[in-house]
Amino acid sequence: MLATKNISKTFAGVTALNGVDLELHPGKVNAIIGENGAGKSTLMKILSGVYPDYEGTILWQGQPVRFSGTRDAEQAGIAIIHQELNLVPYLSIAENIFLGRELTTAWGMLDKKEMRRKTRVWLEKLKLSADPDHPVAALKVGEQQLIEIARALQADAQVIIMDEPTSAISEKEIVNLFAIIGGLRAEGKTIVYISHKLNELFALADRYIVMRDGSVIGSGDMQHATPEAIIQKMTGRKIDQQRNERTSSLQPLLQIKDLALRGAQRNTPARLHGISFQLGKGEILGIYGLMGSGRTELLETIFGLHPRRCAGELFINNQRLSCGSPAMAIRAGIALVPEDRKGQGLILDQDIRSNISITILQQLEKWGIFINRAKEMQLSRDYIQRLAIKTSSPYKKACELSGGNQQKIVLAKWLATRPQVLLLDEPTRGIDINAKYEIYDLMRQLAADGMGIIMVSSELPEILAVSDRVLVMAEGRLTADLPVQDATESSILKHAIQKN
Amino acid sequence: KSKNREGKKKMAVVVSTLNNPWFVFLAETAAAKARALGYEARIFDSQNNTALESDHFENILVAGFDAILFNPTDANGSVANVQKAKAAGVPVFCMDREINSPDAATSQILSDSYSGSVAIGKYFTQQLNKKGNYIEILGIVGDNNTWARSKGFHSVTDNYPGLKMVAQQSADFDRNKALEVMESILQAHPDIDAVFCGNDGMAMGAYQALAAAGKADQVKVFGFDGAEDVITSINEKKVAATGMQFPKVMAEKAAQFADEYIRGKRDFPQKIPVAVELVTQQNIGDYIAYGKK
Amino acid sequence: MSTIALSSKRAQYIGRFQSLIALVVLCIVIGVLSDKFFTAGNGWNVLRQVAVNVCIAVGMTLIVLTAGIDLSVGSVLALCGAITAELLKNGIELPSNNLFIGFTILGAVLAGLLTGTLLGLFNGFIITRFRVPPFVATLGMLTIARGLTMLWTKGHPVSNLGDGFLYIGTGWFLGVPVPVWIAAIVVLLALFITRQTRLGRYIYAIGGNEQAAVLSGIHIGKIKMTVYAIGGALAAAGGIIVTSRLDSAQPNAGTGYELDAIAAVVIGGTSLSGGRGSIWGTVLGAVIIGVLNNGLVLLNVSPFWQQVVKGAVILAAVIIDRSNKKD
Amino acid sequence: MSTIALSSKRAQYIGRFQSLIALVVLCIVIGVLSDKFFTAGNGWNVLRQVAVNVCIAVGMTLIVLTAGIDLSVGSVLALCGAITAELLKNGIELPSNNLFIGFTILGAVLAGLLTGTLLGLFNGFIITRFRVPPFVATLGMLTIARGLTMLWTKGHPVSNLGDGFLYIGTGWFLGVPVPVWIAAIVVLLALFITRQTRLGRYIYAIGGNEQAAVLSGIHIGKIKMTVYAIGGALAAAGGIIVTSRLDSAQPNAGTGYELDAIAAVVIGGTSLSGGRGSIWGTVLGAVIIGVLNNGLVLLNVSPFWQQVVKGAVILAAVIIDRSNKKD
Ligand SMILES: Nc1ncnc2c1ncn2[C@@H]1O[C@H](COP(=O)(O)OP(=O)(O)OP(=O)(O)O)[C@@H](O)[C@H]1O
Ligand SMILES: Nc1ncnc2c1ncn2[C@@H]1O[C@H](COP(=O)(O)OP(=O)(O)OP(=O)(O)O)[C@@H](O)[C@H]1O
Ligand SMILES: [Mg+2]
Ligand SMILES: [Mg+2]
Repeated sequence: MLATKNISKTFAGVTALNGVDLELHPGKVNAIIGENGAGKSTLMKILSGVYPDYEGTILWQGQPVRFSGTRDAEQAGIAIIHQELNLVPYLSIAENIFLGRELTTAWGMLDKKEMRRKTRVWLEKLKLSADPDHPVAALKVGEQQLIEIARALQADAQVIIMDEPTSAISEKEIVNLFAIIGGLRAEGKTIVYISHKLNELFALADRYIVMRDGSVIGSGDMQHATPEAIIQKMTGRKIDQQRNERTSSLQPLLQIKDLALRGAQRNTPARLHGISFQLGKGEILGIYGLMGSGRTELLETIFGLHPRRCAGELFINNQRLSCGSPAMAIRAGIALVPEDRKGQGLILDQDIRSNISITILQQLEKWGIFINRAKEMQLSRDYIQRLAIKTSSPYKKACELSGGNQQKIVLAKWLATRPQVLLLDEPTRGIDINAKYEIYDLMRQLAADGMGIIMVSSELPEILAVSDRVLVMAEGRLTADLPVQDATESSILKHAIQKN
Repeated sequence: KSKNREGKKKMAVVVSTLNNPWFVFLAETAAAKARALGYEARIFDSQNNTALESDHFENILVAGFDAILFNPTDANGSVANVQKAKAAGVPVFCMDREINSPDAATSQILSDSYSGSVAIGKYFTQQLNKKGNYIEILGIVGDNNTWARSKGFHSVTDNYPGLKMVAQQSADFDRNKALEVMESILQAHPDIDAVFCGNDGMAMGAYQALAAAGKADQVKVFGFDGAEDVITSINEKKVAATGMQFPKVMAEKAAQFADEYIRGKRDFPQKIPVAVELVTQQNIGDYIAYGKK
Repeated sequence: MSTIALSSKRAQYIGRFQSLIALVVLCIVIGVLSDKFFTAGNGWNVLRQVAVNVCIAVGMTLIVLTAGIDLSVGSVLALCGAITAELLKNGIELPSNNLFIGFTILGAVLAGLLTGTLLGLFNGFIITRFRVPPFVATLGMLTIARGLTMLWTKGHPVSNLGDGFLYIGTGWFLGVPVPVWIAAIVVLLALFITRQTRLGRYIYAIGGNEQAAVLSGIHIGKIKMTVYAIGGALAAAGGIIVTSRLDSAQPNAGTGYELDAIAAVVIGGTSLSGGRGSIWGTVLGAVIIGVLNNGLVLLNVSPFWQQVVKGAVILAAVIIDRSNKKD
Repeated sequence: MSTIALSSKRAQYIGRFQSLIALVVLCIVIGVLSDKFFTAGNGWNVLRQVAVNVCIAVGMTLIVLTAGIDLSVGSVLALCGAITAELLKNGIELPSNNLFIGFTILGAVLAGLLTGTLLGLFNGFIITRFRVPPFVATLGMLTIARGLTMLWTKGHPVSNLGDGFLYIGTGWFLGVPVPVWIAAIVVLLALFITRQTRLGRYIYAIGGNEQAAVLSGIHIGKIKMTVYAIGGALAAAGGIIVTSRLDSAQPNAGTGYELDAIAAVVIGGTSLSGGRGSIWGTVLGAVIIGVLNNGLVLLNVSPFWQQVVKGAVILAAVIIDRSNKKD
């Protein structure tokens, strides 16, 4: 029903797509797989009318069509959940869900009551307990992702495109999202599902379509496919995922005693309660928890981002450290790779070079006056090469790179500070398998060289694959501290969901 | 130094501001007269900004004008500019406002704001027969005309203990501001007898506030300039009096002097004061806007 | 550090609440210092004086909500006032084919409003079509419109416009000054637009996250043009009121009004980066400024001190307002 | 709508290139129409006249790069000029313990610059400490500083400051007017800061993505304070030049200069939302405005038309500049 013939698209010199032929099977879940930068999102944006200018043709129910805008596509019956969140922070949940297609009364006024009602229904379905009048800014990344999903479903389209809908949400939500998708399929809707999480695809998809370097290089039925085969298709080589076997020397590097964090506003509840744990040299500590369990804020607090709200003690190499400011934390040898790479990690319209050097400009100064350009160039070249960042030159702007490479830049800028303790918040969110493994390997190397790493993740397989020890958080408390050998998905989940 | 090449010679009219009709009239009359005398004439608006004024002078000297009819923004600030012109051999004739330099300008045809407002002060005192509460509305606080007029006025009124200034506020020579300021003052002082305003625009604004408050006939309004609206209002017995300056006279005289200078005459009186005449409801018959009948 | 804000409703609420406090405090202080302040007469007086700024500031609010700004309101006000006055007084003469068109009050007023709308549309066009930052586009218009006013009036005021016309600025209707009626109607319409209509919703959306708005199929261009057009029209309305109050169109009217309007908007708690704010806040902001001007005169504060005090109070008001929007 | 722009280097390059074209075109047009334009005398004129705006606009650029703005430059200029002049002329007298402090030229100038820096710091403090939007904070300062100027000068200009002092504004050094030297030095320093130093990087970083900057351990507060302080100091420098040129400090000097400065910044291709732009662009922007003013005079454009033309040219320049930064 929806197909593309020989679609091509370039951005200011970058070829994103060349000659894509794609055929979506109606009433099925079509998975699209491919490395970062393969062109998945671009293709979807074309299908949903975001990019009206492209070469090639879209066939919709056999007819060639050309969408001049998202509204066209929606009217034709194609809805999309974008990879990046696209909500209006200060508008309420209901207002966001109906943005651009508000319901109006006979008088042409907004029918707020009806919109609220419908919103409640959606929140029900998505098992999200929030007030429709609540502004989305007050929701967490994951919850916002659910609102995006509601938006798309509410359009009641024939084809629903989901570009990495689960990148920000955790098990619980994923489960009921899958249920919803199952329902849609039963209604005969066509789903396009993009994700870097293979296990999801096998659980969900009927067909797979593999993209590489801007073109489709294969497709087929999911049940005849194996992960290895698909990975090989998309990366062009074999990758063997081995489970972590290292054991780390346990001389303590970072110790945390009774860390607590008050709410952001006077009247909001505390976010962290009496958290104590320690991290050894060369140890990789995985922290798991459901959305809103406080993992991000735990890392933010350690990194000194909430000086006025936090209490408790923090020792690094047995020296007390007051979590006063990021600058202090950095000096003490702590680095934080934040959750939201675009919003907190990168300066999108500056080049790779200055994004990497920003954390250590002081070291790059000549006579403490001006920056030694040569040194700076050298630095960025080193990291581009060491982390295998795909770019034509260090002068390329951060915003022109695909997710995976952007994440590597954020890593680079923090590794440049030569930290003893590396805090990673969702380090592989939205990153392709290939890049993921590169990052895992990197983490192992770093650990082997004696760095202590704390990794927050919402992906159990990932946690189990790389960590030496697993901490579990629920509602701002530590609920478990397991050596990885005794940790299983079920045991971890049990601690994550447990109430206390 | 004068450029005969283009045949027609050129006079520059540099005016302190065009944001106020009185100066527009001054500038346009000067330009008109110059043209009548067969010159190319050109108006420069200093926008009350002495720095911009000196930019104008520099540009004028480069552009090779033969004379400058000048209405300075500031008695002291403008001296430097005039000296520049003198150095370049371009004669400067000041109109209306003075510059504090004995010899920089070739001649200064000045409207004597101070003694003008002294005259108003006298008439004012007499009208209120030496006692009553009055209000003063100042022009732009940073402008030297504002103070020339205020000082002249007070030099008289302050000698009469019976005359009490209950409020002194600024309305930036702006009619609307004057209206609003007056409206507010009337709340605080409903029982005043007169208002003295730094120019006619403000006088009109003040009058309108009084009229709206139904106090038009109890409170006497005094202005300064002799602008059209006020002249008509004096005719209609709305405004008590104003100080008539003679922009026409000054502008035309300046242009004429410049012409004579270019024709070779050199000895001009350094200062020609053009008296500011008191226009009242009695002698209004002899006057029209900006001048005598 | 987390990018979470207060619920927009609450933020607005608090914003309003805060400026309300600021206003009350201000009134009490002035009231204590001058017994003339709390009198009906003075009350109407303040409201009448505030009316013009309210009209302009309401338009400005809509514009600022889309993360834009309009610096040209002051000169647009002057130009439209002048056009209305001139048409009313002398109509249009085409000596060529000796044609003369006279204007009724209504006709002249409509002509003025139309001019304002067109100038606003022009702003919007430059901004959307050429992606010129609003600040610059309207800065250009600020100069142009002022120049046009000078050309149109030849620098001389246009006065004596007839009693009928004066009613707009000086008349009373049901015991309330006409300008206050006008301002009130403008405010009510704006409240309706921002709260009850698609347009309003889209205005907030564009200011909150333009990209999201685009992806939701909203025609950014159209909305922005509309908003700037409204802004222009309201500036024109202000111009007509001023002209009528003075029975005269002053070529230099409205100089610096843009700053008063923006001050009102910001004191009212509307964010200059768009997406957050309320008409109510702006109205309060405008009243605060009006009360301040009135108070400074009632207390006969010396002109030298007035500006200092005014600036300080504005800062104070905004600081109070921000102080517990902490993150 | 995709947020991709040209690579910053290229963007800056093109930005500069574009305004350069605008400038060249402008010069050619004027040159063709007036034989007076391309003369050494006139060249120095334009540069001398541009010098002040360049000083102010350079400071403004640094501020705008951090996504800020400073509306107070005009009145800060006036206040600092007045203070320098007054100290130079009358020094400080403390009648109480009949103490008198005289000031050398250098002393007075430094006092002026210091005042500017402090006022700038105050702006920065209000903005960072109370999270008041720069537009408002500096709007408050605009009024306050003007008021202080009036208080300090009692509304009267301070004149006759002695020949030594005049050298700053009117003197020549190695065949180049002193103000031009000053502006040149300011520009070079600013170029060095923005391109070669950490401060410069941080300025761009803060404007580009404040959250990321915070996370990278940058002290946003410090940097912003610094930038506003620099802005204030440069405004003061401008004030001293103006005062010296006129041999008189005018209480209402500098009114509206903020708009000229911002116009220069934006014409120069610096984005008001911060993070993108260059000192060079600003210099070109300032020169464009200067040439325009100069040209309009040489070409006998009537003062009323001048404003219209000026506005139109500014729009045109910016439109040219944007036109091929299209996405
Ligand atoms: N707005 C843009 N401007 C310039 N280049 C772009 C833009 N968007 C995408 N690209 C480039 O086009 C290519 C495809 O990008 P796209 O986002 O479609 O990849 P993707 O498959 O979605 O990657 P990911 O799995 O990380 O989402 C990449 O090389 C990317 O750098
Ligand atoms: N109740 C809340 N209201 C508003 N913001 C919140 C709330 N809880 C968390 N956040 C913010 O959401 C972000 C992530 O949520 P949090 O750190 O609480 O849990 P998390 O385990 O990190 O969840 P996630 O998997 O989304 O990162 C953080 O920036 C945090 O400040
Ligand atoms: Mg993608
Ligand atoms: Mg998190």
